[in-house]
Amino acid sequence: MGYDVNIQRLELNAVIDLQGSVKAIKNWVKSGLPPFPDKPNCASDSDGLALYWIAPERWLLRSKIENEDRMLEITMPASAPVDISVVQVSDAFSFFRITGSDAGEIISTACPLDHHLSAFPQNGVSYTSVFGIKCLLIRTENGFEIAVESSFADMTADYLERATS
Amino acid sequence: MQRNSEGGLIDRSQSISFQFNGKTYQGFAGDSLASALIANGVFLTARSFKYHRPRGIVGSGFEEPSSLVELVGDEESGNQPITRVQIRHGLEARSVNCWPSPDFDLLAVNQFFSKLIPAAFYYKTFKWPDWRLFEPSIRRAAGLASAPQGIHHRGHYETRYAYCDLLIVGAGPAGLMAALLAAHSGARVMLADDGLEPGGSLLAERYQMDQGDALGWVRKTVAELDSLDNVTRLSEATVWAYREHNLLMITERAPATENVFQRSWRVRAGQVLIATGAIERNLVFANNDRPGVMMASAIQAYVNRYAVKPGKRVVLFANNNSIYAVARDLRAAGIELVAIIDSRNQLEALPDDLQDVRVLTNHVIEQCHGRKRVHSVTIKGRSSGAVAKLGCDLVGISGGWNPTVHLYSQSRSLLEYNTELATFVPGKAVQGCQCIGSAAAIFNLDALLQDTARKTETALAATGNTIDPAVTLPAVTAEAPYHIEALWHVDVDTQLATSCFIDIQNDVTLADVHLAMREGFDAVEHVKRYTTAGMGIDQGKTGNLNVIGAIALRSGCAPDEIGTTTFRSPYVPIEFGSLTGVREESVYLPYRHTPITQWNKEHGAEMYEAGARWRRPGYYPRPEESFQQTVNREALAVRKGLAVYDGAPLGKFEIKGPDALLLLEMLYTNSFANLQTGMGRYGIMLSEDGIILDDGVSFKLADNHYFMSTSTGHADAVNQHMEFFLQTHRPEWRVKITTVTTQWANATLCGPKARAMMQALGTDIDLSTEAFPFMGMRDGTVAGFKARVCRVSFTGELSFEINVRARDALPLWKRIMEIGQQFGITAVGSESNHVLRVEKGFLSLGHEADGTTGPHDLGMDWIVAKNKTDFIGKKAIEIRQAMNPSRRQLVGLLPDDPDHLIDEGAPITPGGRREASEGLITACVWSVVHNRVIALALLENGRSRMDETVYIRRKGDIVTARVTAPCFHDSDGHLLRS
Amino acid sequence: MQQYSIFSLARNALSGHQNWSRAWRSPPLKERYDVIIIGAGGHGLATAYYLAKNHGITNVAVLERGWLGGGNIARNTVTIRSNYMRDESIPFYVKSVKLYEGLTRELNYNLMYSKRSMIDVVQTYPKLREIKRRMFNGDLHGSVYERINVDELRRRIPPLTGGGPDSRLPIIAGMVHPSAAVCRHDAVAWSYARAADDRGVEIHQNTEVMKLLRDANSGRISGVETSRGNIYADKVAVVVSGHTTSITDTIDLKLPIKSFNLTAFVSEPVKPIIDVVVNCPDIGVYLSQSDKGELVIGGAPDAGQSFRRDIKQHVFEDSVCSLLELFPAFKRLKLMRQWGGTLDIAHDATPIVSQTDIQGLYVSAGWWGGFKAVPAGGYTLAHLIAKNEPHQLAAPFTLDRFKRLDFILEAGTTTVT
Amino acid sequence: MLKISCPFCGPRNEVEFAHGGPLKDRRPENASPLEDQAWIEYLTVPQNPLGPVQERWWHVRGCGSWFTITRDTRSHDIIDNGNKS
Repeated sequence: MGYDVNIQRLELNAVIDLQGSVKAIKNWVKSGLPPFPDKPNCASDSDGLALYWIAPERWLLRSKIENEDRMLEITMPASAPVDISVVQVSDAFSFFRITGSDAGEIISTACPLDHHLSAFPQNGVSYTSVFGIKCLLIRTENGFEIAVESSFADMTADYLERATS
Repeated sequence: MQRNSEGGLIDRSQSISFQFNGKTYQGFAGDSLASALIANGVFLTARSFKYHRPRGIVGSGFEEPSSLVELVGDEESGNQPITRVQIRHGLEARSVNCWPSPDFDLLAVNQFFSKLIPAAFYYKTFKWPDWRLFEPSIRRAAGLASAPQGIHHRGHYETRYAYCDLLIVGAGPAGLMAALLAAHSGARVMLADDGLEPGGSLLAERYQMDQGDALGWVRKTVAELDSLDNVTRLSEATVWAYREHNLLMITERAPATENVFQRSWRVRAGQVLIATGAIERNLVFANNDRPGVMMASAIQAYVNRYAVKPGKRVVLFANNNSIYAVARDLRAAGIELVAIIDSRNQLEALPDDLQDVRVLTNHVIEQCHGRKRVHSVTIKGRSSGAVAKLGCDLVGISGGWNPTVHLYSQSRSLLEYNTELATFVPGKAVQGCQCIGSAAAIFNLDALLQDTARKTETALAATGNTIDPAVTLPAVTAEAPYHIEALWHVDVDTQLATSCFIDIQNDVTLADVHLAMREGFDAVEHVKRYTTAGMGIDQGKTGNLNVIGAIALRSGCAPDEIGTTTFRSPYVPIEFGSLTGVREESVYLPYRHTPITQWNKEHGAEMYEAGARWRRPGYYPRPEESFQQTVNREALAVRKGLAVYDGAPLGKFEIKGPDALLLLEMLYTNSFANLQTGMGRYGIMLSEDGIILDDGVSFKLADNHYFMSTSTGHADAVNQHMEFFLQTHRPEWRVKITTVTTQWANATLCGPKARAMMQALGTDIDLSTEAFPFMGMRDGTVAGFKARVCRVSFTGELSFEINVRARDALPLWKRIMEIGQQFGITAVGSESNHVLRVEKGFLSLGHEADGTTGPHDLGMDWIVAKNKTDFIGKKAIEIRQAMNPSRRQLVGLLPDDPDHLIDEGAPITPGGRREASEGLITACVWSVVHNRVIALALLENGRSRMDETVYIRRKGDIVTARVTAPCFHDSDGHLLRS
Repeated sequence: MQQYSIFSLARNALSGHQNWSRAWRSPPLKERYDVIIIGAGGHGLATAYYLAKNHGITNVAVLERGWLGGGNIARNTVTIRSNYMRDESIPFYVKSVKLYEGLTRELNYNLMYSKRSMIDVVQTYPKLREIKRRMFNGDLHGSVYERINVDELRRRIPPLTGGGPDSRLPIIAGMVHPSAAVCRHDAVAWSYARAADDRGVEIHQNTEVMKLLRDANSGRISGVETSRGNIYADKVAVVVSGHTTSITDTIDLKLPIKSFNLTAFVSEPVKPIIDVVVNCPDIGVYLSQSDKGELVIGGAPDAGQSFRRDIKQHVFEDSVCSLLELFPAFKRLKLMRQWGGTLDIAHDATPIVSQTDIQGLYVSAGWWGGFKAVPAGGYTLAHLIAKNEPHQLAAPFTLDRFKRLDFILEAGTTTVT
Repeated sequence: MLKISCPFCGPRNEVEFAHGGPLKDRRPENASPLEDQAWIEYLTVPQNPLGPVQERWWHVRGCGSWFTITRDTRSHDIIDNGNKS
């Protein structure tokens, strides 16, 4: 039999790129942020917003597009002080959701990293590559999400189609 | 009838018909093509590579050196060992390398020339008049199977990554035992086996395990393994490469997943246990390649596993005692044992049930008789020298056992020669791997299981797991310890030596090896390359050690002094397709789209590869238009009216931090210190070698906060350049870089009517030259969209680059095309852009900046700040300037023939003579402002040669041109500032 | 030297080939020679041969760590061509091809030199522009290149069925380099060895050079320390392909080179299907079919320095993907063997044939695709050693260019914007 | 395909990384005063040992970190992933 998997190309998500020390960011964003994850490549969330720790001194704040204005209000990119960087990057990402009992099989064909629970925990989120291009891999309750630079979205969809045909 | 009425692992209820060399035969489910043919009494199955001698089936597995077939029809695939092909309904196979058939093969005449064509004969002849005269016929004769012609497979190939604590290679007794022990430790275990069904040697030999048939234990164990989540078991899966850092490659030939034709696994293993068994060696005597001469273990496999009899009367010939178990099974199957020829002096007591067999110790077979099928052998006493002839239709040979250490050796672990076992055995391991079972040269089942348990425990410990004491080892029947006395080849005269085959597949004889050594090719690699021994499809699995032995005997040293040849991947041939998975056709390379891509396609744009995997419009042809007409139309629209292009792919970065300006000053050759907020500046970046890396514009958003745009193709390179410098050379600098290339899309309006168009679109930005000067940047709204508008110009005309969030790009674009109609707006592509850049003398990466030029070469001294203490590449260009007085410099050219384009890349030579060039055409276009051809060129000391005539040489044809300044339009730049 | 011909074959057949003589002697090692050449690979052996033939210098020892012809000459993809880009390079390779063409006769050894031409499969316009530049520049120095259209390209390479108009990278043109050839690589080493030996040169296998020796006073080179003791000479040439710095490091001579692992692989042998060398510069793969029927396929070097001789899986997969994109029918063709070799690449990726700062010490290095350069490399190095001045064909390849930062960049010009 | 340990992400496959060449000294704050030949050597002469080499890698398809490891050029064995930048 073929793969039991369901692939969904998501609508635009709201994403903000945060860089700087935790201290400096907390100084600027007084409230509304989910707690900072305690481990690298892990996610935390609260109140519909997710915070991904994806690099040293670097986080992605993500939510549904409806929350974009709220995210901009609490992070205030335009006026952020010089020691932190706050950049709206919603349009730079395209998200795919991969669910079903064989979701892991598809990730194995696409991504070079070890996505076994012992290596990539339940709240795991990490940059890796999908079919050779940089992508963000996120574990969800019943599968995974991958996010690629939006210019690669058509190509990624094309690839996923072939991998699961 | 060769098939026994009972026994074996075949399913007699499922009869299968297949074709071999045009004839139809019947076999049973579970048969290999080899066993099915034997059952049908077909023994002449091949012709040899060089001499086209008749050949039969020699082995029973992937090591088969003799019979290769090609499959035709929808499973088209060549050079398959006949022993490795499973029969199925409609299978069509034919022997390779013989025509019309193995029985009557025209090239068999080669046998009569054999004296003329010893090893490497071709180096000595075919020289006159020219090799090309002989080559075609030689090539036709070589090459075995024909190449696949079409793409014949169902579904698609797949590749994947996998991880495990313990990878076990081979599901024979050792592999299964190890898997069972490891499985209950909770470790992530992978077990890969090459065979159709697990069991390995237990499928062919007869053992008792746990007071029952060994196969019972196999079934029980496999069932248990399959019930556990932490175990992945693959069958018909070859582990064919062992790479660095414990990465192993596995290819599954028949995955369970529908539509997946073959699947390759890249497995990163914590520890590896290699349980690949052992391969029986050939014995080297005259005519040892005749049909009917088979590996003893192969005959045993056919008898036990397939219940077929390869012959009626067998002579067994061995230098070791593994032959006696074979003898027992053959007799049990009803094959007459004519005699056992045992070359050893020392002989252990014969088992009781073989007391009545005629055993000749210290004897050898000197040669076989019979051409298309052996009918007798000449045996010889090694000390007595007495000869006798024995009639038989089958000869079973065993030259001893080689542990299958290919993967172990690929891991770079060491092999050492063991004199007692007369073979190379695993030595020191250099990666996390161990050999177990007969791969570790442990040939005794009981000892093998004990050893496996120990090694599995250490492997698990290394991955932080512990063995489950509950799992116990099965009790097995005792057997005599393995014993061998090396026999690399039978002593024969030089005449017989020419038919003693040491590499059956490549037709390499003992005489060939001796000839090579006689000529000074005495290193094992020399012998191998000179004679081609071991370079066939089987890569010498049955013969290589005999080659080494033969060299050792001749040069009077021990085999370990000769050393072994390198074991290279793949262990067995692997289909190329299985390595690429779904990476093919449209996704063979990544591709990138802008929000406008779909619109561009719908509007007939010719899409070009634009670098960094972007596809971008080259031009928008209209019906009845020539290429040049299209480009002219687009270029004119920019110069005289209004045009728009999709500038989304340009690289974009936000650079922010207290040290952001420091970074820019280091990256660019010119200074950004005095740049005002809301203004941008053009700059070029150099590599530290002083070569132009990229050009682009950076805008100041606020103090120490910049918006950088780069060329499309070099965006990634610039990103790497910046991050590298920051993180490795200036980690203390506080700068954060965010890539926003695809956050922003842009539509760039250019042409005299651009400002009017902006007004028409509606914007809250004051567009007056005073309020919004050239190189200015303003945030605001355009046509209702939040926008960041930049007044840069890649065309030399008034331009507004409207950057919007990617989500707004298409609506904005459509609005522009709609409103723009009143101005006759034209969408333009990269071709016309190129024309406009050349008219302006703007440098183009890949043309003027071709990876070899610095700023001075392009007459861009003006952009190299004199007052900056340092920037990346500064010292390099200073040194180059000082030490190489005559460099090529950018100039413009006006060809004397104004109507014909000159090829870009064409050289300029002194006086047009056929000698080293003094420059080249970097770009040549039809100028729409001058209605003539213009060109840019790099010319030696060009700037001092204005108005000179230069000669461009395109092979025979020479054209002349006049040197001018490298700018043909609006040289004072008031248009783009307007 | 024992003559090789169909007649000598026939004659020897009668005596069961018992009377063939050794291709080279193994003489005792002397303590002093006029010239020591480190490395019995293609370049080293060719240098020894031309020293003897062109300059009458025969008191020469070629020292080889392992077996002669065991370096990159034993593990390359046998392509011979002269279609380079720069005026500095083309004449050198034109000469090399010319020497190759006469070698089978000159050395009385069938190199199976097969002048079958090379065809570039061009898939992008920047690449086309680059190759046209090669074409025009090559013509200035006698290296021929011709453009053909896609139909003609497919006619000449029947299995080339990929790269169609709708493919990811459509083929836009072909470029033919008629003088390109392949030949039996091992035979090149063996024939040079045999001919050099015949002229009195000594080849010493299993003789590893541990370090270079300098005269304490003058500082000039004085010889080498080997696994078989010290050997002295006033002139020493380092000709060891990938391992140059391992030798020169022993006297702290700094060279602008890095060592990389370049790999290749062959398919199972099949009946003839491709009779030209096919080069796909846009996607980085090239192939030809050997006389045994194997497809010989090469790709790109690993990232990062390496002296290993095995292939990196992902580098290998890239080559295979490229191959199958243009030759989809080869999906079911099988990989039979893969291997690698160590090459050193100079800072500007152009070879080095040069004297060094140490008097009497010469290096021949930076050969990337050095097989095609074997005859001219040996020819010009021999000249340099004998005359202490560079042969004009190799004059651009001296180390001086780095002291002026005046690189010879063959690469580049592929930039897409 | 090496297994490279990124200081932030831990062990990953080589395909996620870009090679950044052998380690060089920190670039001087101002190169101009240096001897020309010294600078040329800095630019063109890399460490090229038959054995351990210190080299830089960029986790470009990962967290973006640049770091330094020590890899044996004979075996690919990674002796030290000290993760200095």
